[in-house]
Amino acid sequence: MPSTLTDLAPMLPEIWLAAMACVVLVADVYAGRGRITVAYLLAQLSLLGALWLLLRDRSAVPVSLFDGAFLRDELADLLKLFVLALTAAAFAYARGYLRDRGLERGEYFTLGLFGVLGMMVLISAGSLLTLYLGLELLALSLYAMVALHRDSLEASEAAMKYFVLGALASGMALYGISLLYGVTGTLGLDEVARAAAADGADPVMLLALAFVVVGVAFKLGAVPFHMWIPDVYHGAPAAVALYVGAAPKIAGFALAMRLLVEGLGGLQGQWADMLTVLAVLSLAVGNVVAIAQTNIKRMLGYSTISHMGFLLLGLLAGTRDGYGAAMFYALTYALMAAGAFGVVAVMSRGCEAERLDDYRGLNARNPWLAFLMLVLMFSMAGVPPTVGFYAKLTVLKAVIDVGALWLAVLAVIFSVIGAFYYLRVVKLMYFDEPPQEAPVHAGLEAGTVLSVNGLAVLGLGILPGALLALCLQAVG
Amino acid sequence: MIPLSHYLVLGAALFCIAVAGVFLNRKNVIVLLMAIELMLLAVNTNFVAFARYLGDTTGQVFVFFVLTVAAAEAAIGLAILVVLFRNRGSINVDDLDRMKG
Amino acid sequence: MPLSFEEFLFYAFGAVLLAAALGVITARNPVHSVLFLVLAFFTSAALWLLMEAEFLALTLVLVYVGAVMVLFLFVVMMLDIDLAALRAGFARYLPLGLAVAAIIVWEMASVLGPARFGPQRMEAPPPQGAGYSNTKALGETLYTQHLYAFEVAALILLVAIVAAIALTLRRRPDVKRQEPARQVRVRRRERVRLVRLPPAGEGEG
Amino acid sequence: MRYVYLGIPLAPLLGALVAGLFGAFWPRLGRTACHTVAILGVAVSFVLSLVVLWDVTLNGAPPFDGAVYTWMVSDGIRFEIGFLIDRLTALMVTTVSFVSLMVHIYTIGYMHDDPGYNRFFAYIALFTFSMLMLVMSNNFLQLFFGWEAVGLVSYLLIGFWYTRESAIRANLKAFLVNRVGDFGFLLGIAAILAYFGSLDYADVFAAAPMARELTMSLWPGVEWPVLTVICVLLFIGAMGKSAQVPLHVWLPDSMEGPTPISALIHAATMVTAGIFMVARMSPLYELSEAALSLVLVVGAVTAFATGLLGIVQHDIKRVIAYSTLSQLGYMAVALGASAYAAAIFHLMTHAFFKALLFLAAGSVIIAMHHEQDMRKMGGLRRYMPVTYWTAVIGALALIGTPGFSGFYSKEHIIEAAHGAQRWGAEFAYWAVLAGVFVTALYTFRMFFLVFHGRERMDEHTRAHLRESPKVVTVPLVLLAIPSVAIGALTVQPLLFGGWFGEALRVAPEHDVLGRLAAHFEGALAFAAHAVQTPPFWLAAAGVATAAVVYLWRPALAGLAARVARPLYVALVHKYWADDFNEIVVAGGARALGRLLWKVGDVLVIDGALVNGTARLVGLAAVVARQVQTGYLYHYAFAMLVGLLAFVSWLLALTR
Amino acid sequence: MLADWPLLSLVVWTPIVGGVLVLLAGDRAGTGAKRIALAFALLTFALSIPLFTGFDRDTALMQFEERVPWIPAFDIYYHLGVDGISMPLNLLTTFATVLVVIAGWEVIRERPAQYMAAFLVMEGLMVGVFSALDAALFYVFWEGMLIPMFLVIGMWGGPRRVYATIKFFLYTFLGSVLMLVALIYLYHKSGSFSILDYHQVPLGMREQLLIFLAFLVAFAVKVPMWPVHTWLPDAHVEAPTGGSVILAAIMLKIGAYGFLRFSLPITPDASAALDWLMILLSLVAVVYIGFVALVQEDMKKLIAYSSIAHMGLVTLGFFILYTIAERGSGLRGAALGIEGGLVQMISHGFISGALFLCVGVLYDRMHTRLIRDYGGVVNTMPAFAAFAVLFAMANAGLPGTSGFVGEFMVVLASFKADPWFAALAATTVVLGAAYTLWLVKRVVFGPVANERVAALRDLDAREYVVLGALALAVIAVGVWPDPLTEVMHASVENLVQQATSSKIQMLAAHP
Repeated sequence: MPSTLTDLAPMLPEIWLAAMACVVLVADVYAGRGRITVAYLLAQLSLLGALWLLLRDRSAVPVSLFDGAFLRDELADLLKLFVLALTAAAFAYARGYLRDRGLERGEYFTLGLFGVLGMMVLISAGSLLTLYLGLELLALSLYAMVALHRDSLEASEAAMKYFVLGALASGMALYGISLLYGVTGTLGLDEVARAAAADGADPVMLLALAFVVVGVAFKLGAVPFHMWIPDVYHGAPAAVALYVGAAPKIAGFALAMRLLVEGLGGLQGQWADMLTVLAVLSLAVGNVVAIAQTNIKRMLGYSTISHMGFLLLGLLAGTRDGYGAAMFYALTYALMAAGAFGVVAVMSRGCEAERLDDYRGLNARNPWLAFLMLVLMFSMAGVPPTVGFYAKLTVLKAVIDVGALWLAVLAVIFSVIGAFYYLRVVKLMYFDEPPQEAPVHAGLEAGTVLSVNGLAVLGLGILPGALLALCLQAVG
Repeated sequence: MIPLSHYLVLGAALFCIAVAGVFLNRKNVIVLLMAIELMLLAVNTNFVAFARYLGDTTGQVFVFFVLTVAAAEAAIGLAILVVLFRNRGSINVDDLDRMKG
Repeated sequence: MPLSFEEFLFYAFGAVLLAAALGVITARNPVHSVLFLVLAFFTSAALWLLMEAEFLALTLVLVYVGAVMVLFLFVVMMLDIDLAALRAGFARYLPLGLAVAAIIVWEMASVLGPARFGPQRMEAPPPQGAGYSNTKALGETLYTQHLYAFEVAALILLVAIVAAIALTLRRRPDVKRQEPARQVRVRRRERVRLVRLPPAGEGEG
Repeated sequence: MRYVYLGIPLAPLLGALVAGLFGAFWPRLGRTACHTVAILGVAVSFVLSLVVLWDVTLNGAPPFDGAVYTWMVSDGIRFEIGFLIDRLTALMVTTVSFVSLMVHIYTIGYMHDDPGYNRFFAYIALFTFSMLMLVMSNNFLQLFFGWEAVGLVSYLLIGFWYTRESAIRANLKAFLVNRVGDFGFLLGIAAILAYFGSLDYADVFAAAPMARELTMSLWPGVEWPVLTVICVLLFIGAMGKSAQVPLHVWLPDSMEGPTPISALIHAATMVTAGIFMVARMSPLYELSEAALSLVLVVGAVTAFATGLLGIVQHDIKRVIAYSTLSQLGYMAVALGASAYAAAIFHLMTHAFFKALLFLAAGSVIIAMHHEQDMRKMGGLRRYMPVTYWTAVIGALALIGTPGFSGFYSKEHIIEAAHGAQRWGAEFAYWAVLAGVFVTALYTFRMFFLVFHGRERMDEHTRAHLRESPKVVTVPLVLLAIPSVAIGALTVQPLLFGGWFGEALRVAPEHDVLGRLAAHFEGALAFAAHAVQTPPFWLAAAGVATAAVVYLWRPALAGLAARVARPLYVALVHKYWADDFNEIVVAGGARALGRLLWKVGDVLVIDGALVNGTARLVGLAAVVARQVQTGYLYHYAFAMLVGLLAFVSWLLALTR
Repeated sequence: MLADWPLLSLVVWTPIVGGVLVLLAGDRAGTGAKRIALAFALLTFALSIPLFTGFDRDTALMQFEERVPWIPAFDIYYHLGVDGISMPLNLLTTFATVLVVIAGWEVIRERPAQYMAAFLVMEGLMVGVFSALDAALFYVFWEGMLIPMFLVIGMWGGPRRVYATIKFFLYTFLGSVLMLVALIYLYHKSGSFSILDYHQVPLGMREQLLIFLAFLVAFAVKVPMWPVHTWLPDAHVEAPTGGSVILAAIMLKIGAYGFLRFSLPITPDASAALDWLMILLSLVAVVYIGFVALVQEDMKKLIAYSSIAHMGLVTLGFFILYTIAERGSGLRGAALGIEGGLVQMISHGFISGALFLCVGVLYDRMHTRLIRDYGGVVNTMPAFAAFAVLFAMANAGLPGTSGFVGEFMVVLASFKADPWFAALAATTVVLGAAYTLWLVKRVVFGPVANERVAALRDLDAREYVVLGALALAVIAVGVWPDPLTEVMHASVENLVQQATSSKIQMLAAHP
């Protein structure tokens, strides 16, 4: 137990962020005109500050506080780094959208910051309790953000669905946690791990496992616990979909990592089978159904599902390489998703650009934006030299290393099917005539961030080695 | 002395009733929220029971937090419900079908 | 074997709890559902008392029944929900739904049943002594060991507040409100407009 | 000497390139410059070939066999471009370059008004080059090079007047039919490489006797001698190039080209390539009785059947073309009878008199303003004396009038066929014998129709009839000389003197010419003896028949046609060979192609498999998205089912 | 001095950098972008020439090697190098790109900068494919080049371009992902991504068969072999001229290259077991496609089909070695077949590229590719006609042109394997001539068909340069192929050695 404040130094980023979220909240109320700018700038400041605090002091890693309820290890740092950076990017994309849409509300940023905090708690969770609380903090922020556009029928419907299903899922997961607690008599993940390793075949443990896996699967959006994803992405305003679609996937990975790998590593044989089913179904449903979509946000939703299938493949391999691959996948996928939704948000200035047809002829209207989207789409399809390819490569490698060749083959075949709908976006942007000639302006800030984002996808595609090494190191 | 299994089975039954409430209800969203409250109640019952039989207060602490979260959830859920109702004038589950496919 | 008092309490409250829970999900009128839910909470609180979780039992009654359920009732009333419509479709899927639910209950019960958690396998520790304070015990760990979680929970509540306000607070444009800050900052030219009137006489015909 | 050898083919190539490139890029360079360059090239070639001939004949120089450069090395096999200069080569080179030179000179006059003048010179010079490369080759690769190159140039030349539909049909046909032959030829070469490991003549010929016993299994249970397979495959090539039945169909159509090129193709280049090749391969053929029989029979059929067709043609050039076919049949018969020397001898004499006939016909055509139908000619003797007399010489040589060059060569072929002792020789003998009559008939039919009888041309044409210019007549005269004399002068050494030496190899038991040599007592005696042989009388009968039917009693022709109606119809339709090719072969190929395309590619592969899969996935997408109903309870139910599945599964595992 | 330079890297990256610069210059720069493109294309070509001149012909080892760690976590190296098999293909690539840039100079009016950039980037990636010695790197290049090609067909293509380009992409993508699985599996077995290590890794028969089939799908689609060829006619018909040229001249070669670099040496036993399949498919391609080509009504489609048939000879040449070995008279002829296939690849690169350029020349003027819209082009475009006939003859395999060399070698070698292989392969002699020359007859020869043909103008200087360069190449290789085959010998001999040494026995020896 920390005795002095200095002992809390490892959690400074969280503390700073919590404090700043409150500052943003207050400042937003009193800012008056131009309040969104104030809230926005403060929010970015808090994210960058947290980032700085995170990077500033890495000497003490790994460290654990509050009897292991808070862990700071390499895994946590790397994941948090991406969460913070991607959220900052998401805020940058969202700002213009919110301003143009008359959603001049600082709550977006406040809730967003709380959501980040939730993710960080989750990522750093060393006990079932903090894991649960982080999950809920994140989830509640997200529910509220989805409904933030109060006049939108779709948004409120999406929020409702998200909320009910999310609560259902977290209830299930919680039930599993309660059983875990009952069997092991502890909430600490490390002790749970010991117990799980000791008596793995205990039916209660397995029952708990089933419930826990449901929670993880829901958070990731794996079939058949995926159904919220298309509707939420579709209904949420682009600015929110952008937030929901990117960083929380990293949190989802962290959840899986902490709960399944670190907590229930002893049951790897059992949950790997479940994840196999989830992965295969996700790959199939995500890739196939996305083809029939006409709404780009919805399409990206299904795309997420398919990507989560891939991520699960990495996890189920159950090796260090596999976890590293899954982590790499989560990080890069979040990066790609942030970029793709960023483009959607930028495009949705003025009027909603949700239909795929709105992207027709984008190359003529804004070649650079089209190029970035092209890179992102090919990356999602897994075509080198973009980072999406290495994500798939590492996962496939992990799967093949454990001898599950058929899974690899299945995965690549579905990714070919999936490539079709990414290609369709490229086709619309590049091969079709624009319905209107008016150029699209991304704006300096969003444009810059988007460029960095897109080029990161490309750059990591050319030199993926460092990040990959970090991921492997973090899980090992 | 009531065996632990009694409480657990009771919790399980409660849990399943709650879950059934979620997917059997086709009319009223607010009942869904209540079903979720029920579900958490079942979980809490589990925790309390385990805490009692393990002789460990941690379980009760957990319940404490679950109650907190449940309250927060209820607040947000109801808020969303209100927004939904304002937009649509109805909270029928069947009407929530603008987005599909 | 006759029931002990404890057992009697358990079965009684347990039965009521399940019945109330069923009532929640089957009642046609949402108000009834809420009331059933209140009943369920009360009975649960009683059961928790059986398990020596006094503080939590009280919290449940105070916080839940007192605050949350009232909120529910309030919303139900406020939203003026149409009660006339029947639950179409409910019956159609009922068998399937119940079947699935029943299977899962059966499965869970088979795992959690006496075989694993029966009296032989898991003996409850003796009841705490008279000097034991459940509240104190909770409080001690809550503010030390679980401080971090406690802070996070606080944030969760904050989020709930922010979210509830953000979602439901409406600044109606037609409602006139006083804004003292603007009143103080007001300038003369915002209030007084000099109008050059035409010389008298000319304008009158 | 190497430079001399090298100069022989390169001089015309240079001429062709200069004439072609400069003629194309700087048209103003002028016709004179173009034809000068081309003719100079061929002339140099001719002179050098005379030097070579001198060298090998009089100096008795040993055969030269050497490489020019290494074309390619692969898998340890050297593919080289190189020359084999022996007497056979020397003779061929001289003949080719001489005839070609004559044609070049003649062209100045014939093509005088053609806009493609420069191009034409480039082509024929290239043609000469190709043929020279072919005959000078010391290996199969280069042989094939020349083989195909003459095909290419003939393609270009037959289609020289590319705006004429008939011309471009004819050249396509010529090329494709030749390609059918090449198909066999290429396989033959492949077989040689496979079994001898080299493409050099010397290596192959040296190894051939050892390969006698080798067999290969073409299909299970059937073993064929390797050498027979090789020889048959090679002969398929020769059938294409030398227009043997049934690959003869391209040759008459090739008349669509300008007359000089007809002369060149028919007399000295291209068609003789097949004959030359078989003769060159005599060391191989001698080892395969079966292949020789095939050559013999095919040649005999060609000699007789195509000769008949000449009787019913009205186009002056086509008559000569069929005549060429028939004569090629004779040469093939000689080859089949192992009388290679006779074949080459006939090839040479034929080159002269056939070139002469073609050029004479061309001269007539010039005078007739490019009218080629003999029914519109007649009585030209009066207007064109030089042409007339040279044509007489050519015709007499062709029908084998004793003393003329054709007599010596053809007579010996008939004798050889008679004397050969192999399967089909009997048939061949009767066929070539009958061919003599036919040859005389169509030759003089043509001759009488053109030069004698009524003048059937219109007034305008008649008014402009005159003898052709010097550039035309001089080559005629120059060609007429060897047409008359070359046979008598060379028959002794070529056929019986063993002049060819090792170039042509004949197994002793096959040596019909050797047996004939016993009875040969000199050229003059042989000519005098001719009246006692059936060919002489047959030829005379042919001439007489022609005179009767076409000069004195024209009605008889119609009567004959009516009497032998089926034969006549068959002849007019050229035995329906063209129809068969057009409908069955070409049409069939197109129909098959369309079937494979429309059904195989479009319907099955693309339609069912590719697009079918795509449609299936699309359908799956449409169906699968129905699951996403939008209803919360369905979503929740799905989750519950998932949970149930997991729970059940895990519990099942523990039991 | 040159020897010390990272030549291969330069050849890979120069065009890519050039492409980026061209993109940055954009269309506003007018011809500036094109000039930059041409400069970089020429520079790349110039840089690639030392690969040929400085090539050591006596060794089968990789040359001009570069090896830098790239993704250390997986032992992936940035490892480049060429041998006698890949080096000529690199040259072909750099050569063809120069021509494509020149050919697109005035023809491409819509977004010329993006067009040029796409080709330059593609060039770099294709050179990368031929030079990569690391499987992961290979795959990156292999897939990466699909993107620019996808865009080229889709953006500058004909009316059905979208269908064609998506078909192209998905077809090839499907093939390559299975290959990816195989490559990873090999990594799993060998512990490195080095292709050269793959060559050494012992594999059991079942593994080999699966790997072979995975490779087969990838390479067969790319080649393309019957029956996975149907993307090609569509892609060709719809692609702009430059796209068709690169597609035919180089991309198809990549599949064939893959057979040599991967299938034969890595899975020798499976190759031996399934060679009948390869031979069968190759022969079907030659005959079946030959007939199909005969009845095409669209010039580009005809040439596309002709490409398939010609590539059939390539794969035939590669896979006859086992039949030759079975005959028991040594391996004589095996190298001939493989070298024949390689020569055929290079030659087909020239010829098909030239033919597509010829079609492009006509299309630019008449905006139709249908054969029936033409006729008598020679009357108005004599110089063009001369080139067209030359290339047509080369396509028909006329000796003296490059088209003959490979065909000849393959037929000769396949006779060694089985006379019937040779007989079926040799049908190309007839069929190839038939469809090509029939095309020439209908388009080039004959009287002027209509006013539009009458209004045609002959080649301009730009077209002269492009076609002239190809004509020279076609004739040079035809007349003297030795310099080309010379560089291959050592590598091909080595390959034959690898392809015929059983890995199963190796496995048995060192379990």
